[in-house]
Amino acid sequence: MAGFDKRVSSYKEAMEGIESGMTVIAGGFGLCGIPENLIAEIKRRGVHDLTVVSNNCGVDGFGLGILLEDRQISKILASYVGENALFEKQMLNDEIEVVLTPQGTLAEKMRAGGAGIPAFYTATGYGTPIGEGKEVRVFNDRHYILEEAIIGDFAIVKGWKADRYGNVMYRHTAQNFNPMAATAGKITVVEVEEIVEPGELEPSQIHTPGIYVDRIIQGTFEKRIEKRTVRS
Amino acid sequence: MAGFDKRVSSYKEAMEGIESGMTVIAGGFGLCGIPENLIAEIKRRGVHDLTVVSNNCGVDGFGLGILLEDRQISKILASYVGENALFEKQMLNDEIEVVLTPQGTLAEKMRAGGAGIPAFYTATGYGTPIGEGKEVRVFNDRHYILEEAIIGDFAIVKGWKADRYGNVMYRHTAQNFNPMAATAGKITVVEVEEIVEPGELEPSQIHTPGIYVDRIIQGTFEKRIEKRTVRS
Amino acid sequence: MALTREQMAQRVARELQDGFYVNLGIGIPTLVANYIPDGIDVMLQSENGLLGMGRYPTEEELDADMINAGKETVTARPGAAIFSSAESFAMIRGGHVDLTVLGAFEVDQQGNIASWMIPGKLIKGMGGAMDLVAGADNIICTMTHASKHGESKLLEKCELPLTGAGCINRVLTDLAYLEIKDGAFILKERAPGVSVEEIVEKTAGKLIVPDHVPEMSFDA
Amino acid sequence: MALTREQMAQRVARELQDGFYVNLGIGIPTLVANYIPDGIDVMLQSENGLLGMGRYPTEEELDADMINAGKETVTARPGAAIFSSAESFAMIRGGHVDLTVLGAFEVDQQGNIASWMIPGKLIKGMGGAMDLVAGADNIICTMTHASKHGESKLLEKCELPLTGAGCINRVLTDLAYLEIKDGAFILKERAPGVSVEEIVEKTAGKLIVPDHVPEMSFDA
Repeated sequence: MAGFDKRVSSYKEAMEGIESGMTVIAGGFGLCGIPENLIAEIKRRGVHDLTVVSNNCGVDGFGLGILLEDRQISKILASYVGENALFEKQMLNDEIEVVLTPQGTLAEKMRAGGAGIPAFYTATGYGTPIGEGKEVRVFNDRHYILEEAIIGDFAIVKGWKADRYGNVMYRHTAQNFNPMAATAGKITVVEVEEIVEPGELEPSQIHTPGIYVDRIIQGTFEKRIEKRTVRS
Repeated sequence: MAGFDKRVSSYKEAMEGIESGMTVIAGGFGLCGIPENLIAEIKRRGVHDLTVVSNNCGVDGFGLGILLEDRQISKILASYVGENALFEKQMLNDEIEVVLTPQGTLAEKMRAGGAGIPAFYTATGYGTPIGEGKEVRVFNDRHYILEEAIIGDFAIVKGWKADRYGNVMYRHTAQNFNPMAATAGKITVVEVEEIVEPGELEPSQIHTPGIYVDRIIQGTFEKRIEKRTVRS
Repeated sequence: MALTREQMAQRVARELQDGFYVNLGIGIPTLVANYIPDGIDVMLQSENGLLGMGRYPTEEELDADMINAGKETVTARPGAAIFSSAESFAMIRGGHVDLTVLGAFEVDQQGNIASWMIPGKLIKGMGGAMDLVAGADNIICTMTHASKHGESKLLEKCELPLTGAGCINRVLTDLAYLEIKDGAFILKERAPGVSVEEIVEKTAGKLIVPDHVPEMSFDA
Repeated sequence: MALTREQMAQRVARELQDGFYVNLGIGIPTLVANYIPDGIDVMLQSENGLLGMGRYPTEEELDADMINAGKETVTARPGAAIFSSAESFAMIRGGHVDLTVLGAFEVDQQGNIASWMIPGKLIKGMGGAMDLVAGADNIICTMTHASKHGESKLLEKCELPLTGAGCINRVLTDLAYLEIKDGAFILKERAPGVSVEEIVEKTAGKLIVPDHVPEMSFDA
């Protein structure tokens, strides 16, 4: 039935509705498991003043890095922003606001956003600059800080296989932040390598149930490797 | 190597160290996916004054219900305690303390316990008796209450397949509370239907990574059905 | 004539929309699945960890490891997903379920609902009901309009311990379909042959009666 | 002689125990994997979502979808598990990792660590380091004892922005192995040929020197 067929046939359609000023949550770790083509579509559209939530910001010329070229990102929440000279330049020139966020806290903020948990306590960052200005509370003689959930106007996700209902499986460590990102978008768009028939994915092995997903598109991927290490 | 071989050869060994007064977190929903034999071993040992954390308390004569017969449970956190006459009698006679906990809050308390999140906010229970005495806080114009994590001295879990490293997969809806319970025990014991060789379980399809698991035992299960409904 | 349980389920089913993810509580809500209109596909979420609940199993399909939140043996439809209780309530708490249908003992004009406890009488627990009413924007409550003794269950203020505060916006009783808005029940439809007067009489809370209150109709 | 990077990794590896789940940070900690003692099996956790990290791949095994937290292509050993970042940090934050080894710019006698930021110079971010130091009970910090200019990195109080407060209990430098306890560094071992005097001189924080400080020994 039409109601659960979430396939779209073009990347233009996949990112329909994205506007300047919006918050976009992106899956991926480094260049692994990143929604390459959805990012490219955001670049094509030229929307700007975006707040991006992602563990990293790609590299010069690939991944989220390409959104820096035309200064489409005004603010980013990330845990690690090395490997990107243009980024560093924009940051030092105050052209981009960077909210450095511990990696586990970032993952948990996305999960909380999707799960209707507005805030949670964590020991991560207590006593550091990350904890400054945040509520501190003691549970069982340990100090914790309060961290709030994140929700995005859009979440962009890279999956491996999906069915048209939006059930998604991820491949190897390309899973990373993608499942949490998928839950935390008001509109969640997933691009995958293969769309299969409903019933082909074993129900207990689906990583992202379709209820979180609004649009699915099948694409082709460069899958650039950041640090190619092989055994001699 | 010995270090990651978590198999034990008897149920006696599986529950070694359990003592009166301890907190036990149990997986299962109704009679589905319950650690039948680990519960039976707790009964055999006769430990008492247990605090049990579980969505339900079994039925008369099966599941956690058998621990009521010799009054081994002094306190229980559960979301639903119907289907059990002996339980109701002990509750009405104040022989057992019952902390009724919303099902989603119970699941999240276990997850939080395992994940090092000491407390989280939820809208569930706000304005009801469950919220009484708990901190209320407003985020984005909505009221939430503060709920704290749960950790057990033991967690008892029912899986389907596991390897000796303690990686576990669950079958169908017998998954339910088991993955969260597995993370929240100081000692986590998992009984399964089959132990396979390391490498036989696809890494991305493991529901409970072995790092959470201390002991694994293979057993046989009655799998009693609570409400047998068939299509005519 | 007051609606039968089947008619109540049938009326609720008209609120379903194509593509809805729906959680149906125990009792009358469960029956709604039998009346899904033609051309409409809904995906049933069962809070024990199943999205895409299918029909009851045949004898051959019967599996102790495949149950719904009512602990009945069920099947999964093609394209179903199965997950943990934490994931299931992440969906519910996070507002991803489009419609929740559940029963109640009482509802009041502020949208409060009491459904889980009658002090001194019944203390079985709330199960997932508190999470469901706190997580959903779109809830239909099904119940009889009054008790067997004729006491209204649509109150100014709930007397029993609450399941959720200010969360119910629609009620279907055996006598009427009502919305709750700005501190009042609004009478939208009445059961066939049931007079507005009877509904007024059996509604203890503030009731707004529009000029015209259409009668529900059911196929034979 | 100060320890080489390889010797530092070798010394840290002696702290491994059979059955340990271990997270190794980038740099020297990564090298520890090359010196796991015979008869000891450890499982490496990589915070991007891999438990049971294996060797680097052959050309044939190379897979862009299989990397570690340092973004290097790796393999998974038999019995590995792969999961989301939220699950990975649930493990870390929940204290399930037995040992964490990571580098630092500075450590102080209160167990504070600074490793992620040099104001005005380096702002790459903390990655998973803040979660790792907050989540683990058992952390070994590896670093050179002093900067190239001879300034001590074992301080009374860290000067750089902290990664974590009061969380480090062991430090291995190129000169010494030390414990941190009750507001002081305790000198446990010295590098071969390095005098206690040199260590004292290069330690700015409070240092407790026992009567006997054994010298580390390394196989050729």
